[in-house]
Amino acid sequence: MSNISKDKFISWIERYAGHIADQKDYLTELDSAIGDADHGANMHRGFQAVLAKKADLQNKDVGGLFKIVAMTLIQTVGGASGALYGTFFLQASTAAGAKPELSPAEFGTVLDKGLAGIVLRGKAAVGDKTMVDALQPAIKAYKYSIGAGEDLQKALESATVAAEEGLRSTIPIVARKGRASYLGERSAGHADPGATSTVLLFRAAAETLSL
Amino acid sequence: MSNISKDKFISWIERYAGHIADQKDYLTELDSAIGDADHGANMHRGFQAVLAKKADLQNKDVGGLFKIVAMTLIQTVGGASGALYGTFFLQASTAAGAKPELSPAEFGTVLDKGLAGIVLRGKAAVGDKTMVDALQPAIKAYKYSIGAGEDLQKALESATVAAEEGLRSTIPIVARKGRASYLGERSAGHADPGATSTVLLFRAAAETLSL
Amino acid sequence: MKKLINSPENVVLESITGLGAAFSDIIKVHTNPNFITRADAPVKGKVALVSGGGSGHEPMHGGFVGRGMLDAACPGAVFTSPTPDQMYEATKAVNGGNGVLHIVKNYTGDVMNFEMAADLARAETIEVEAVVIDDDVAVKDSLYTAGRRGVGATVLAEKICGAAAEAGSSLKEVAALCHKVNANGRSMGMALTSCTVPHVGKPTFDLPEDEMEIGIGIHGEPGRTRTKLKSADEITEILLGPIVEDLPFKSGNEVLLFVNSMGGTPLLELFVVYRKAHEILTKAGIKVTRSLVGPYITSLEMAGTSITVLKLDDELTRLWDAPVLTPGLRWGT
Amino acid sequence: MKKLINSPENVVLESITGLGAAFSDIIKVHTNPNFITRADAPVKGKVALVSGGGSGHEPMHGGFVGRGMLDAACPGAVFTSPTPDQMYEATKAVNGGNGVLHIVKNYTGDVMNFEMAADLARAETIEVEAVVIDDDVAVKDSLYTAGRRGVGATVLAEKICGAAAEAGSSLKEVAALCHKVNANGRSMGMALTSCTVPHVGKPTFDLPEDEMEIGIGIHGEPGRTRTKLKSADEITEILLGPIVEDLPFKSGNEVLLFVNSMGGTPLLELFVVYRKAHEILTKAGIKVTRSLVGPYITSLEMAGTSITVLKLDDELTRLWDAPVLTPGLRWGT
Ligand SMILES: Nc1ncnc2c1ncn2[C@@H]1O[C@H](COP(=O)(O)OP(=O)(O)O)[C@@H](O)[C@H]1O
Ligand SMILES: Nc1ncnc2c1ncn2[C@@H]1O[C@H](COP(=O)(O)OP(=O)(O)O)[C@@H](O)[C@H]1O
Ligand SMILES: [Mg+2]
Ligand SMILES: [Mg+2]
Ligand SMILES: [Mg+2]
Ligand SMILES: [Mg+2]
Repeated sequence: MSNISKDKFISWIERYAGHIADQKDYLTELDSAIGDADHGANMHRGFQAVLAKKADLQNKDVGGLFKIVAMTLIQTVGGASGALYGTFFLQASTAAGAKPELSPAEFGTVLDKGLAGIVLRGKAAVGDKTMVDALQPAIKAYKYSIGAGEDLQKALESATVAAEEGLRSTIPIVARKGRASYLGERSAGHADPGATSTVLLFRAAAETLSL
Repeated sequence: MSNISKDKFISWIERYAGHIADQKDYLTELDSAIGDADHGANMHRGFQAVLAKKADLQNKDVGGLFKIVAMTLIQTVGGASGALYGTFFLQASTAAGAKPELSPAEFGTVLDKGLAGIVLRGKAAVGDKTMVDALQPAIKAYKYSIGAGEDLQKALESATVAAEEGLRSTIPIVARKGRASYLGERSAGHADPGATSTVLLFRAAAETLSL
Repeated sequence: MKKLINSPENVVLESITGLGAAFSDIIKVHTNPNFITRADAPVKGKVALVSGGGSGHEPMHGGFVGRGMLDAACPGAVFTSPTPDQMYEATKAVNGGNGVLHIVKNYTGDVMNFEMAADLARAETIEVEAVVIDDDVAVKDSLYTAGRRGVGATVLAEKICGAAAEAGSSLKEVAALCHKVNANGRSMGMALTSCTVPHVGKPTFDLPEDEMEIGIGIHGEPGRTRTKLKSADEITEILLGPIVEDLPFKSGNEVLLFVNSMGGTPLLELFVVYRKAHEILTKAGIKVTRSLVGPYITSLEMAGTSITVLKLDDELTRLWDAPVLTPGLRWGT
Repeated sequence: MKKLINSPENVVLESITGLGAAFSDIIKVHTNPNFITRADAPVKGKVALVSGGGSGHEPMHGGFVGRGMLDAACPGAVFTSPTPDQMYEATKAVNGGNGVLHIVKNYTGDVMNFEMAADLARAETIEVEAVVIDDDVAVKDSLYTAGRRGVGATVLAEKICGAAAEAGSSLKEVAALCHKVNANGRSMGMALTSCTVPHVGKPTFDLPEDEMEIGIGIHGEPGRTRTKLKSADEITEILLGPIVEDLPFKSGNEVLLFVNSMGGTPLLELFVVYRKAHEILTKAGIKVTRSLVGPYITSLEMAGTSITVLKLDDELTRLWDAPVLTPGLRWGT
């Protein structure tokens, strides 16, 4: 099965930045209901800053690429999502190291390390109504599919489907982490903004990494 | 022609308090357009306080009666109207003196003195878009009618008509006195609140003094 | 109407009662008639300063009572000037034997009610001087009209004259100083929204989402003109232009720049306006040596701002810097 | 959206620029990354205090930088916690050699970003302690949740810890004091209206004319419950009840009573609330010995109020009374 080149990862990030730009207002709307109405603006600010670094992204290995994404998000997003997505890419960068490309299996490990970083920072578990509810099942599905010998595209698609299911599962939940937890019962009945932006991350991957 | 007894003057004040209560919101609405939205509340506060003194009003001569009205308005109304209507009744009280009743002609002089007090305090002339625009012509009409030998009721009615004309004349005027003057051109096209409450004063007189 | 009140009738009394409870070390609240005095009034031998006006402008005036500023303030009903008996009783209560200065904002009602109070006090041989503040350049001045309104310069006059009185100046001197502040201060204001007088229950005027009022006073009244909404920088130019022209303020002048919130405009926005005002004056060679930024003379919850510029000299600067201890302004002590 | 701004993107930078211009004698504004320090920072040998959070809460935190309070404040985007590089640079800029205390309001984003900054600073051998403030009784506390929000007690902690640092306390002592303030302070807030985040352009939530939100935080988020509008006295009871029960405050306690405006509520109304709160506490035998009333920790132009009660002892009272010289709080100097 063919590897994922650094250029593919760049298209992934660019595509994700595009999805965020398109969904910016929707993400903020979700955050208005159970948060503080800034998730869309936060993510958009961060990924526009990443795009502005396109030049630097080019001449880097995969680890270096993720490192730039991580530092840019950490320094421009703020809020919970800045620290969390920043940590995700920081851990991913360490895991990817100086490689020019990653095998689908290696990419699974990289995603795992990213998730571990988020959990370490945010101490959220599945069911707390956070991005973890989408991220964890998505990575699980991806690794299962690769392990079962399915091709990359298939694996990324099942990851996206799992992320979407994870997102839907956040709707009825009473939040235990993040701002939404302050609402108590009132947080139930709304989709989690961060879980929604996580779905977009995998959708962008399925649209770019295997082509 | 029969004189106006102190009791008639009491009914006049009570009737006026009633008209103010009925028109309170309307007066405030007029003041919202070219002032600060308090003329109705100001006048109502003052005349409710006067009504509360009904007991004292009873055992006074005409001068003493007007004196209580004056002091009560001065101490409870505030704003321009408190000082002005207060001064009006204060001067009227001096002019009326310790009489138990007034002849229609004497009442004309009393009104004149009241007007003089308002002009001395407020320095407004007819055409400045103030209560003077209604008060001055009303008193003029009253005195003319009495001088022409018409009866009290007729005189009070023509005074009311003159006051109403005076009120209408304030509509197109650009105010030169009071808060409305701050609006410059924008004050044109609105009736003056104080001139409106002055019309009610004469309407109440026509409804009470001659019966 | 959404307000934290119990009833329109009681809001003023309940509010000054709260003020008195919160600052019992600085002020004393007297009721019927309502007035607020320094806790240590009367101060023997000191010229006393009395001001007042309608309520709804807080912290002005009650919040400016205390050492180095006012000796007494008389709160009227919301946006309605107080009654003569309030100023009369306040004047008697704070008279320290060297005369009392009435600082009056130029509104017909305020002027007339203060005049009546002064007459009553003088009848009891209390020496009373009155100075009328009229610094609002939005109103064309003229002998035949009520003239300009008293707005932002009132706050500066109360602080500066209070310092002079504290330092022992005579009634004539403090009155002259008050005229000097009024003569060297100019203001102009604007509104993004109207405000709701409690006993009216609805906004004094309606303002569409995309319009603003320029040249407003402090009683929720509409302004001189209504225009399309503009950027903070453009609005700052619109307000500052007429102010600078009117005095006029010239290159080389040292000034105090006072950017005021009408009540509903948060500090985040107010400092955006201050930034531009400071930039414009500096570019014109006018040196901003003192500043005041915040809600000091307000119109209830109205969103908007007013700018006041006061030309300073050594005397005014020294008196501005002098210690002041009031609920609303405090430094040096 | 009606705001005195030029663009949502520039509002924070333009606002802190204005703040710096108005108070250049007290503070210094640094940009990219954005942070505000004391004009005389770093103060050799003094423990430095750094706080920060989203913008839109002014005067907190930038308005609390100065002698006797914060050494630095880091303003994030509106309602968005600042980024680690801001706190990291601020920490380095104010480090006087005796350690730096991070005062952090308990919001996931704030906590995580401050943690990352602390890691970076410690990597450069700067001694950093962090204390998380979580005084909001509207949120049920639990090990499995994000816990309570940090609200009104933050202002009191910054003032009191700033005084201790000024007096020469060690990092351990100042951190312990900060925990003490947090342990003895409780708050609860309510909203009459929502507020509009500049880059969103419309109110965060809609609130009907006859309803209010109880148990809100300071980010324009909806509260725990929505109920029919009530009188100021009833609302004061609704807020104060849970506060008094939670600590609990007992008869004989001496307390500081802090009645805060969320931004859009004018002082006239705020003192009506203060009056009732003071009355309720006094009736319960709880002695109000210190007060703070005004807009100190706000949510843009939101109309509403929050009440904070802090149990005092001689140490806290003495440190509260100590001189403070900042744009937003000033006395004794
Ligand atoms: N402890 C946590 N662990 C994982 N994700 C979290 C945690 N807290 C919040 N989040 C995620 O962050 C999202 C909110 O991000 P954002 O609105 O940008 O930041 P903030 O909440 O600081 O305003 C939430 O929807 C949630 O998915
Ligand atoms: N200088 C004046 N002379 C005569 N009447 C005046 C003068 N100034 C104001 N008025 C009258 O007072 C009325 C306003 O009264 P009111 O609203 O109760 O007081 P205020 O203007 O202080 O709010 C105006 O409509 C006008 O008729
Ligand atoms: Mg958010
Ligand atoms: Mg009026
Ligand atoms: Mg009035
Ligand atoms: Mg946020």
